[in-house]
Amino acid sequence: MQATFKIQRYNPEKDKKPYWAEYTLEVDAKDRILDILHKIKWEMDGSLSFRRSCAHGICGSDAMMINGKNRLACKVLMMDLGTTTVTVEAIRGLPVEKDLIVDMKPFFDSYEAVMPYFIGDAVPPATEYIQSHAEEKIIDASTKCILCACCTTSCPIFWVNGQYLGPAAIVQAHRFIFDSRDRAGAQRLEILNQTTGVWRCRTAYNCTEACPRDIPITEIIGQVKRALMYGTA
Amino acid sequence: MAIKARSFKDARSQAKSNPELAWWVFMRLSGTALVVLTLFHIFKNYIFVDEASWDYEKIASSYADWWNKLYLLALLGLGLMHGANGMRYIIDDATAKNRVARFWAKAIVNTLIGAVFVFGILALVVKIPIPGVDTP
Amino acid sequence: MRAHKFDVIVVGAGGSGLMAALYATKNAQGSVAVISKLYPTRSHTGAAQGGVGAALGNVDEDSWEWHMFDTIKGGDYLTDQDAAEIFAKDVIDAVYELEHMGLPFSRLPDGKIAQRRFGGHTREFGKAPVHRACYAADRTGHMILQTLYQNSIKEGVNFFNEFLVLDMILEEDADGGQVCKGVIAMDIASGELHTFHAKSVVLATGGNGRMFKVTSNAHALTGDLTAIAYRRGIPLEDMEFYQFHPTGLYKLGVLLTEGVRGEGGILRNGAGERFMERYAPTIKDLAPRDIVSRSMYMEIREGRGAGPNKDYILLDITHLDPKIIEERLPDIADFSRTYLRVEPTTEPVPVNPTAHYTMGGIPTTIDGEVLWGTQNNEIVHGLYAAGEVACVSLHGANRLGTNSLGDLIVFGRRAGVAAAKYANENALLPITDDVARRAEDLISRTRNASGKESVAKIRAEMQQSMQDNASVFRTEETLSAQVEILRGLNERYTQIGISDRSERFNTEMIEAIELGFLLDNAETLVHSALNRRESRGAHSREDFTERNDPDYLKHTMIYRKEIGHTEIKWRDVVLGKYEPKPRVY
Amino acid sequence: MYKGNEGQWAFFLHRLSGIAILLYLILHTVSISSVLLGESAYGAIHEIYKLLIFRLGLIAVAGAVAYHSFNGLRIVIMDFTGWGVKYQRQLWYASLFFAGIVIVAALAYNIPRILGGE
Repeated sequence: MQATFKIQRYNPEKDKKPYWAEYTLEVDAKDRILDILHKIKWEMDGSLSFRRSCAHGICGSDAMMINGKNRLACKVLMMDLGTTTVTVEAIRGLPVEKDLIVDMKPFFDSYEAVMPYFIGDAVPPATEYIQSHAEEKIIDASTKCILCACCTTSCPIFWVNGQYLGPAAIVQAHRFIFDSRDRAGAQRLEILNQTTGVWRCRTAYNCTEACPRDIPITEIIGQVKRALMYGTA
Repeated sequence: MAIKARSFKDARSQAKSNPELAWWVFMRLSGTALVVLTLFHIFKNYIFVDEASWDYEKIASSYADWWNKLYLLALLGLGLMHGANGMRYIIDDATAKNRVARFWAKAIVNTLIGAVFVFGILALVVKIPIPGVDTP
Repeated sequence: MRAHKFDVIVVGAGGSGLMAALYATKNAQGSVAVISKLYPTRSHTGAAQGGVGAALGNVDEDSWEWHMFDTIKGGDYLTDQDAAEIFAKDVIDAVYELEHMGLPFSRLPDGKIAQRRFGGHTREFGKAPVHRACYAADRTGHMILQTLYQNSIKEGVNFFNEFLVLDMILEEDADGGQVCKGVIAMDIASGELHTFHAKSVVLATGGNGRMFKVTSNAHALTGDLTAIAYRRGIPLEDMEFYQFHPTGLYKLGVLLTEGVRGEGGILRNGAGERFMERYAPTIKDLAPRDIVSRSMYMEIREGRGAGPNKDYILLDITHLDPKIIEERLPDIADFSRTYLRVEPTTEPVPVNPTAHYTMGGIPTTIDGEVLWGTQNNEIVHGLYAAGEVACVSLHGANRLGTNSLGDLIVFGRRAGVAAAKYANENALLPITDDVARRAEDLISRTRNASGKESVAKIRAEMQQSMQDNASVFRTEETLSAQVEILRGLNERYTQIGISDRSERFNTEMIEAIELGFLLDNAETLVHSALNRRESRGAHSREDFTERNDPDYLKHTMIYRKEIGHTEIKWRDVVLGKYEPKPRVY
Repeated sequence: MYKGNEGQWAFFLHRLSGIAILLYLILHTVSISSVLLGESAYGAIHEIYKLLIFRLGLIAVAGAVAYHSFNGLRIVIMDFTGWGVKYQRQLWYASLFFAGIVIVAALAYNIPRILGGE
């Protein structure tokens, strides 16, 4: 079948502002959007720029806004969209560097701000820490995060207020706060107990719906909020 | 006061005086109270009663009732505080990149709300003469 | 042009690169930096699924000696036994260390790290499959990558993300040896070249699977540093041994972990038969990958494939408890649903072998020191390699499942420690002003390329022809044909044209440069394979179907003479307590 | 426009209605409290309540208050309990339903008043 791709293009070296470029090409219903972007790049316009690597939804490189929603281009097939007109834009809230490539630095800065690393006992056990199935399950979802930024850049608060740490950073903090082996949960909670932290969340659920790893992000942010409210973690 | 800590050190030094959690809880508690207070107020004074009928005399009479005074005081106080904090969230979001704009926006909004609050309290505290009862 | 000076430079930010960087940071007196083509969390270690094998003995009785034996036998006795011994012992501690770094392993009911069965891992030297693979659901690699990156942040490792390495600063030293003084890289965001001047360099850039059409490898895996080393006169070892993972999603090649079979999944042909019973009667579906992949192709060739064209095999997990699938194999189930619209709990999943892992690479000693000759004392001073880019040689002619992740943490750590020690003991050597000349030429030549040939077309032809002529089954005829095809493609590569002349994020130019790297990798594979007239491990010659120990129990060391022309030397295999025997399962 | 689902619109509407309510609250407090200034001042200000546009606007304000109230309860449920999040969609439709009832009541009482020219 034939499809029309409208892609937002922008190269600051020569364009004053972003513009829409249109490409019409033959596609298959089972094509990934990434496959089609590659086809455009390889056969129609080599200058089209986007990030990609693993092409099966595990590296988190190719987050973009496809038909108005944040997704990984490699995890959406043509047939998922139910239309042959496809718009592709860069994810929102981060500065566009070129075409679909955005500056990820602010995103990773927020990630680093939540102490996203394990702090265990001063003297670890001789073999492994013991952890029960129940304890393991609490952080199961948040450990799935691939830092693709689909969630953070779908958040209406983040669009206007880049100081909000954003859902991805909170998910990463959750992964440690609720890890039975970790000892620095209280410090992380303090970081999230700020105006730039969980209290900026307005439960719009865009993050949960955008997550390509099906992490219940709003629920996870809610758990952090309740940990702060009720003083438990 | 908005905290903009981007590192644990910043957070530590600023989080102690952070009223954010308190405001968060306040919004939910006051919100729940306001649901009852406002909806009752609207039904009693607007939907079931013609808004246009609220002339001076009727207002003055209703202000003579102490229970009503208390009710309106709670509605006014909670409503304005709830609204003022809501506006703070909105201003913080809208002016994340501009500290000057944030300062002025907050100054203007808070002054306005403060003035309205004072005016509203005065109307509740000062005795309003009821025509035909207090005045001939 | 910008210049940086560090004590230790690590190229690549996957499992081995981050492990090396962490240990270099802990041990070096000076500064350490990591240069990566991608953001570290995008590295392909993150796509590894099934587990990391270590003889913890949490489920079954186990011993590091059994693990060592399995590794050597799995490698068809081309494995260096000193490396295998260090590996099997050290990987146990390395797994505990990862757990202490916070890695969220799946657990047993008693709270210990869970372990599952995996191909080729056995108890008592081949008697029965053993639970050895420590796993975090089916995202073990993802968790290793995340955990190592998290710890890199904790330790304050310096990162240069999205920098494409184009060349090494490699010089001859006074006594005829070689010395590495750093690398030249391009900042992808700005197009600017940077010189990274260092006392020691660790290469950890992973594999080259993109030379094949159907691969589990990321688009980024274009064998950059193997090609650069090869161009600069460093030999590549055992490049003919390329592993095809049995279970890639039909047509797409997306990996479905061997852990699926470890949890009880069964391979069936078009008639529904469990055909592995015929090929490996003892351990059946859990035979090593080379054997399973070959068996699958045999079934298809003999007309017993599944599907309308009888061109795939079925991976059946419909008999497993759906709860186990959701808990232990959630991503696998998701891939099957997303890409094939197959519900794995109720229907078998169409799979085919997919190009997965190169056993070969840059030859190193057990401390990661890179060799320029065939002897252990012929090392490039200050240059180290670890992970898939390197060839220790731990994996020999065929890698066992889970040993790649073990390799990363064990030999990544050893390379990091050795590189730091070298940096502590040696001064920063001077470099000349023209060190970036080669890289500058490469960039300007590629950016301004205005020929008629298309990069995408050449790449597609290379991938298709490599798949046809040099994948699971090989003959003199197909390999010789492929040598000529590659020469032709290399010729056309000099005539490419690109349209994007911009500086920033010029991904079109990067893809063109990467194609050059891939062509070189393909050349080493095909020439090495043509030269090895026997079948061993993943290298299966239909014209020489037997293993030939008297002539070929040795490592290939391939050197480039000029494009399309190579010289092959040999390197001895380190033998030891496990004598080469026929490999039956 | 980002094609978010119920949650996004719930949030946008909540914010919008919040601003509208605060503005009206300020106006309402000032107008009512003008009783302080005496009967004629109050009467003059109160004239605007008789304008058609104002009377229609009041219905909208009542609707905004009702939406903000019920969606606010939805937020409270979501934030204070673990289960609210799972039913956020249903809760939103419920809050729209209850807000709808208030709007219908406001319309039912006010349209006859407006048409009757009271």
